[in-house]
Amino acid sequence: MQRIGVFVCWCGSNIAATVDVAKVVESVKGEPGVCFAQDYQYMCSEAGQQLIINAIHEHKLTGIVVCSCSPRMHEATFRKTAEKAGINPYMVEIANIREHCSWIHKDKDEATEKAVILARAAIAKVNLNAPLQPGESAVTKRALIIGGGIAGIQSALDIADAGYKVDIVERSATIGGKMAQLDKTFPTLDCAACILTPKMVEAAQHPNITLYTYSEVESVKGFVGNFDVKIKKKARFVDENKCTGCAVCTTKCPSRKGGNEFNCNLDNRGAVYIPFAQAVPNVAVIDSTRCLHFKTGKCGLCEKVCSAGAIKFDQQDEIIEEKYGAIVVATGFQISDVTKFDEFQYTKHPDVITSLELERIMNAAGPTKGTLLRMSNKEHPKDIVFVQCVGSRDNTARGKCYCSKICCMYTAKHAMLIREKYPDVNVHVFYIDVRTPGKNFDEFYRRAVEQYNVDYIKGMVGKVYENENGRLTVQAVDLLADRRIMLETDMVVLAAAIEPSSGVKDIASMLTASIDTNNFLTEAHPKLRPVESPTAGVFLSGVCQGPKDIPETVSQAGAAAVKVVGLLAKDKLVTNPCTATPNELMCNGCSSCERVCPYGAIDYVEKEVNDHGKREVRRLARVNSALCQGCGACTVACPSGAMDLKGFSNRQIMAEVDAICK
Amino acid sequence: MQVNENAKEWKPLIVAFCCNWCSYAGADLAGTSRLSYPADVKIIRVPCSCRVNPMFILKAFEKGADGVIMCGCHPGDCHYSTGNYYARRRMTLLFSMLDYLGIDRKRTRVEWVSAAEGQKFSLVMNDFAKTITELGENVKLGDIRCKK
Amino acid sequence: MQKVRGLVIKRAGELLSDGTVTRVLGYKCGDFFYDVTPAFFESADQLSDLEYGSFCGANLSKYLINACKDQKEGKILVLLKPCDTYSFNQLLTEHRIDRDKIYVIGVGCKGMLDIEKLKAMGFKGITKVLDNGDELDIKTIYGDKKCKRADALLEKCVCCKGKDFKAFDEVIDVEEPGEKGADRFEGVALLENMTSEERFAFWNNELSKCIRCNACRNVCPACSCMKCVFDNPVSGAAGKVNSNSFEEKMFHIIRAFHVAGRCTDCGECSRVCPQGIPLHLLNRKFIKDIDELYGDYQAGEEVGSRAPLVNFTFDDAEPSIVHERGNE
Amino acid sequence: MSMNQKELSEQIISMVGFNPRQCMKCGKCSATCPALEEMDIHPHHFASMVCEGRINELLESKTLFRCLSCFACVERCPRSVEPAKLIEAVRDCVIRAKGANFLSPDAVPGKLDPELPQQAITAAFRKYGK
Amino acid sequence: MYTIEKSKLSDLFGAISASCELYLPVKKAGQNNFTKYEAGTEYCDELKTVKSPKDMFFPQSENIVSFEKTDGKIKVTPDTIPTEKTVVFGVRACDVASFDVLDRVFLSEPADSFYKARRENCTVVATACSEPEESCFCSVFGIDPSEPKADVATWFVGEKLYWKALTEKGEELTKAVASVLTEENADGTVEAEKAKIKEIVKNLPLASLSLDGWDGDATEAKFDAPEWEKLSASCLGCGACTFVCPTCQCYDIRDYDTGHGIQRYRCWDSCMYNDFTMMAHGTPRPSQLQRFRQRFMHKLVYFPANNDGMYSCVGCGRCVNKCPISMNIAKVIKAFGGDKS
Repeated sequence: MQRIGVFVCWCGSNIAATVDVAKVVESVKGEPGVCFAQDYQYMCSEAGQQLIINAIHEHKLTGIVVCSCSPRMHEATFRKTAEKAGINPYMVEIANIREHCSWIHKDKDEATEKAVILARAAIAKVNLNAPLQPGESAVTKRALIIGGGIAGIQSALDIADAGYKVDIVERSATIGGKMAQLDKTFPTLDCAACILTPKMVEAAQHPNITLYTYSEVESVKGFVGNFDVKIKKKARFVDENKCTGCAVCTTKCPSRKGGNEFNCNLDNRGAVYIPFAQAVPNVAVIDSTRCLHFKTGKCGLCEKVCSAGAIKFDQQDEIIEEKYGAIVVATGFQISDVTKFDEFQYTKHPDVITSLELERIMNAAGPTKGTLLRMSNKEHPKDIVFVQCVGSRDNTARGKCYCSKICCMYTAKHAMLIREKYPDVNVHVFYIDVRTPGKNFDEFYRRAVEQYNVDYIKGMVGKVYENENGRLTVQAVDLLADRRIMLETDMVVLAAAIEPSSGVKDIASMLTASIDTNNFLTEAHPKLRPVESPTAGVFLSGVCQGPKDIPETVSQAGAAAVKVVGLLAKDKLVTNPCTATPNELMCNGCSSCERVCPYGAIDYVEKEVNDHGKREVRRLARVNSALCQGCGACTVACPSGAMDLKGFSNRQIMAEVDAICK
Repeated sequence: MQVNENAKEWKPLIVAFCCNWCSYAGADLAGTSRLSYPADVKIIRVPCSCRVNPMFILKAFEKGADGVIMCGCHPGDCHYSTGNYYARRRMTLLFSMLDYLGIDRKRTRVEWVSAAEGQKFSLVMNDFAKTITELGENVKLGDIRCKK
Repeated sequence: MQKVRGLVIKRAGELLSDGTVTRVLGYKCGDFFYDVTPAFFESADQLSDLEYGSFCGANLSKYLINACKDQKEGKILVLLKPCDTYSFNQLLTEHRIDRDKIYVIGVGCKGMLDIEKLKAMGFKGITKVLDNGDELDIKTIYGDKKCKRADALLEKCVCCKGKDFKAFDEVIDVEEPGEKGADRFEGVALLENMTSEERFAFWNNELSKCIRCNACRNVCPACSCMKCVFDNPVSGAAGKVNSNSFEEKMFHIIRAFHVAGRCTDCGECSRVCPQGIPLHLLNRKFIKDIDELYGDYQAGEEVGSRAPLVNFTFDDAEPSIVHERGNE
Repeated sequence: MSMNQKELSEQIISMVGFNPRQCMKCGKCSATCPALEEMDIHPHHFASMVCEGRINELLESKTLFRCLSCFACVERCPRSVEPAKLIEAVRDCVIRAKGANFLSPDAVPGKLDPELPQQAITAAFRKYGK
Repeated sequence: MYTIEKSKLSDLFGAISASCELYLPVKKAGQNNFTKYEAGTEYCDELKTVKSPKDMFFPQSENIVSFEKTDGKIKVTPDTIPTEKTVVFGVRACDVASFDVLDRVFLSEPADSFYKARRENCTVVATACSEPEESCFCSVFGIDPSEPKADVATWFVGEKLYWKALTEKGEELTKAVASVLTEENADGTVEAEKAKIKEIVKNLPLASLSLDGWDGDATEAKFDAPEWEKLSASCLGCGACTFVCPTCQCYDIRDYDTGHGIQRYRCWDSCMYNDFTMMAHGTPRPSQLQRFRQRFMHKLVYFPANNDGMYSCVGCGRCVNKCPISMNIAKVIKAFGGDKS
């Protein structure tokens, strides 16, 4: 039997004006378990709290009911008070007689009667409260980064520098991601490779960082602090330790028909290849879908020319199992499909390209060695048209309803770079809005207009077609002049929308992290917890969470790293004590609870139970209290009522119902 | 039914299950905004609408409640991301079954009330209390022993 | 039926002898033709007691829960009718039985007979029923009678779910995939079309007969809980008796709710109710609602399917739909 | 906006079945339009003018009868605004005001250009009063 | 001997219910059960009711005491002893015999005051079984369905009901309803009916059951018999048999929180349930085999041991009809070799 103290707060006149607090005190004195009741002007004040502490000591109270404002306001306060007095903080219940009573009812008798009922319900609940102890779980001091782009690299470096082990899993053969494909970066126009490659090398050489390139996350089990991850290291057919990156094999490979992904398929690569010169690791990889050896069993030229003997045709996929304390998702983005926009002739005309393709054309290591050429005839263009918002801000099935955020700025960059290098080329930009919020961003855009004479035309392009001169005609409207524009040009560059990388759905479901309708990962709170996913221990870095440019990505990567470091720095994690717990003797092992758990907190074990002397092995639900957030979905899904929720148990809620219905 | 020694006029007893994150906060906001609703409504706090067991609702009726309302976050806004979707199915089927047994369907209701919808909370409770008052005492569901 | 019985005994005997199985779960003859009791047979010579006839309506799948748990060696052979295989699959889905320990013989079914229906037709002191296909010869203490077979079918057989086996290791006497039975939701729709008051009167009349013997619960393959909430003193719902008109409703509503989405509509609850309460009308109501609101779903159709109550879609119907449809 | 204009505006919005405020004024409809040069009010103006209630101007616009109903704008609008439908709705307002004096089959010249799409002929019946 | 036309039964029931509460078999929602008579209620002449008439004296659930806490003090209010005069009509011979079994339990000291009051206030009108059924085996327990031994015995023959008071209470009731009865010397008709019934009973399929070996001293011989395992293997552990049984008399006492206090009530229990006789340490019969055995050992061994050899089964055959898996006392007796045929 509990010894319950009831403390009725006046809240000045907030409660006392409509609720007869003295009467509430009197009415609850006869309730079961109540051995002390008192009212006071401000329970939450120092003096009020002291009053509670004194009463706990004096009357040896085991349970506390505070009739006051909403528990959302002061539950934490009174729990601390109880703790100070030496009783378990979860032995406190609040009867909300302010927001739910005194503030909404005018009739004093009515409000008083209701306050008494609410107090009774809280008393009935406290009678069944049990002391709850937050659980503890150990933390594996190792982080996993999924994705080896700039976001992943930056997070990894920051975590590694703080002294923790980090593994990066990257599905392509090199780290670097999209940034490695870029030529220059806005608004400073510094070379992307110059700033990225040192970071790639740093990541590769960092003693705390392990790279798993050409690898994918196979499965994730476990929970915050204790993830069990299986990583599939795909067979490269090249011994990483032996390959020197000399690239002889790549030049000798006779199978050269397939496109080179790094150059957006604008040129071809061999079946054995190194993605690009500065690739990290600088190791070749054999594309078994194209390799003649795999297709016909013959060839093997690479094997012959490799002086290091690194070619291993019999290499197998390898599964690596590792434990992690935290996971950062940095899966980045890809260019959305522009083939659906047939009005721009992207699929039909080689001179209609995407901005990323232009990046490669402009890059010294690109398909044209950095010379701006038309892909159709390898001639210098005289006019270039940029089309903004291709697929962005588009709420139809063809596009994405969001703004891709980076296109305005990189188009200004492209325009400027072209005008700088080829002053004879006319550059036209068709835009809807030019969005330049960011340090030195608008200045950058204005420079393109004012100093580089880039022709910005407000208005979306209607269509593009090849004209009789073998050039392209762009049909549009100048909205400001309200007149038709028919513009002859040599190249059209589409600012295609960006979208989360393919495969992010699988990653999200493995992590039980949620994604929005556009497949961007959802943050735990859009403002206050922007780098955390709702799943504890999973953090977000870079464009996988939403469109952003490089500096933003790097800062988010750093923020995610800090969160990870903050987590890994703990020796133990304290968990929410109000978790679900199954009664082993009642559990059927039917899996209903597992299916409704949003956190994957429930699994099953075969365990011997002693059911009133009958020993048998049963399949039993097991709740991981570190993962359980206490929603209670499982408690209702459970047909036998074996699953119950601490702090909101079936009996407690039924007791409240009983008390209210008295 | 509420026992009243002086046998004043009959007043309905309404039990409201509110999820901690949205609807309970919505009720708090109704309070801070001084938006009144009948004192017949008594709120029970649950972590999520998915914590509401049909048994609680039946128990409330057995013990004399005249109406039971469950409030949760709007679909899509659940603090636990999916709780209210399960609650929605459970309650739909339960209410349909009660109706099938010839028990007034109007005595049960589900409303989605966000933490920002103090106004809505108050309107919903006023409306529900009015409906229940019009329906009168719950004779079909009450427990005989409670009527003593 | 004698032919089928012979085939079953022969095959079960073979499987016992060659060690494929060590036990056979079947039916045993009683004093009368209709009082067959589920029973285990452990050797070929015990099989002479095995009965397989027109009154083997009982669904044997639930017995497998305990049978899988005992420490005996070898597999259990179980005889399942097409409709029983749904329950069998549902039990597998819920990890209540172990497929590796079970050998299923699916036995073709023409529909099983209901002794209560024969009695309700006014036949007293029935001592034997001969099944002649379309017609039944009924021997009673007070003379011989006849009736149509179709009129004496169990409710579940009137609304037969079909002759397909959803699980089996082998089958005996497979029926042609004939037409499905009558619309099983007819009874539910009839009630739905009544007024609220009529429905209330109907259920009051029916449920007030309930004696809380728990036969419906204990026979139900979906009610396989280690400890039922109604037996558990701490659940807040425990009760041994209908002390009032609400408790029987509470019992039946909660029971139907607990099996909602898991009930295979095997009809055992109604078959065994000593007071003849049409409990299947509660379960079928849930099935009908689920089909209408969340898309067709048949529990036990496939192993591992996700029951509708542990599932959702973002655009599920709102609970207010209950207020919007149906009669007042 | 006068009462009549507002009513007309609401009527048009209800006829087209979408919210023209979705228009983000990108001009793609006009950019796409093959008959733009023939028009006095360009397609991209329609959404905002309907929203603003400038219906009288639209009712008198030549555009209504220059639009080919080719639906290129509908196909390509990134905001699901369907400008051709807006134009059609305004046109319907004009025609309704005129009464039922549509083009009769007799008025169709005996020899039609075989290249003329069937859709255009049917559209002509709807569009051109006597 | 008195008679009344079958067509005028309602006059008889009206006359009885004028002075007391009358219970009789009535068909409701397809099932025959003892129900309180109200004007217009129709008597159902089917042989067996689903529930036995033991409800009359030992209801499935009854309040016995209530507690209320006021001003910190607990007020105890025992429920009042029932005083209504009742008549139960249409009780079959087996059920009449079951009252003797129940009397042994509830009327031996200390007597159960509720049971005693109801029993004393009730006049039992029995009816002979003109058409016994295949599941009946009352004769095995020495019960004669042609001649029920109640306060009043009745016979339905042809279009008439024959009425004969056998006790003082029966005489009293007869006097009270004399206005609707006709005095008639019909011994011949009734004797012929009795003979007819006796002939049928002799040839019933279960008439050959033998109770040899079942008595108060059989515990040792029967308790560990291997038969129990086979017999109980299919038992579902429901309470259907016990709740339809006229002689099962086990009950549970429970408290219910009404919100204003505690209502203590007594309700039927079933030895088939796993919480039967649950104690602080657990249940003494953890397996279904043990619980199953308990029921039959109680009826055929333990009860006779404590009650001068009286079996607590009357052969009504309800369990034969109602067991979901068709296991019953007849099968148990037979499994132990108890068949004379």
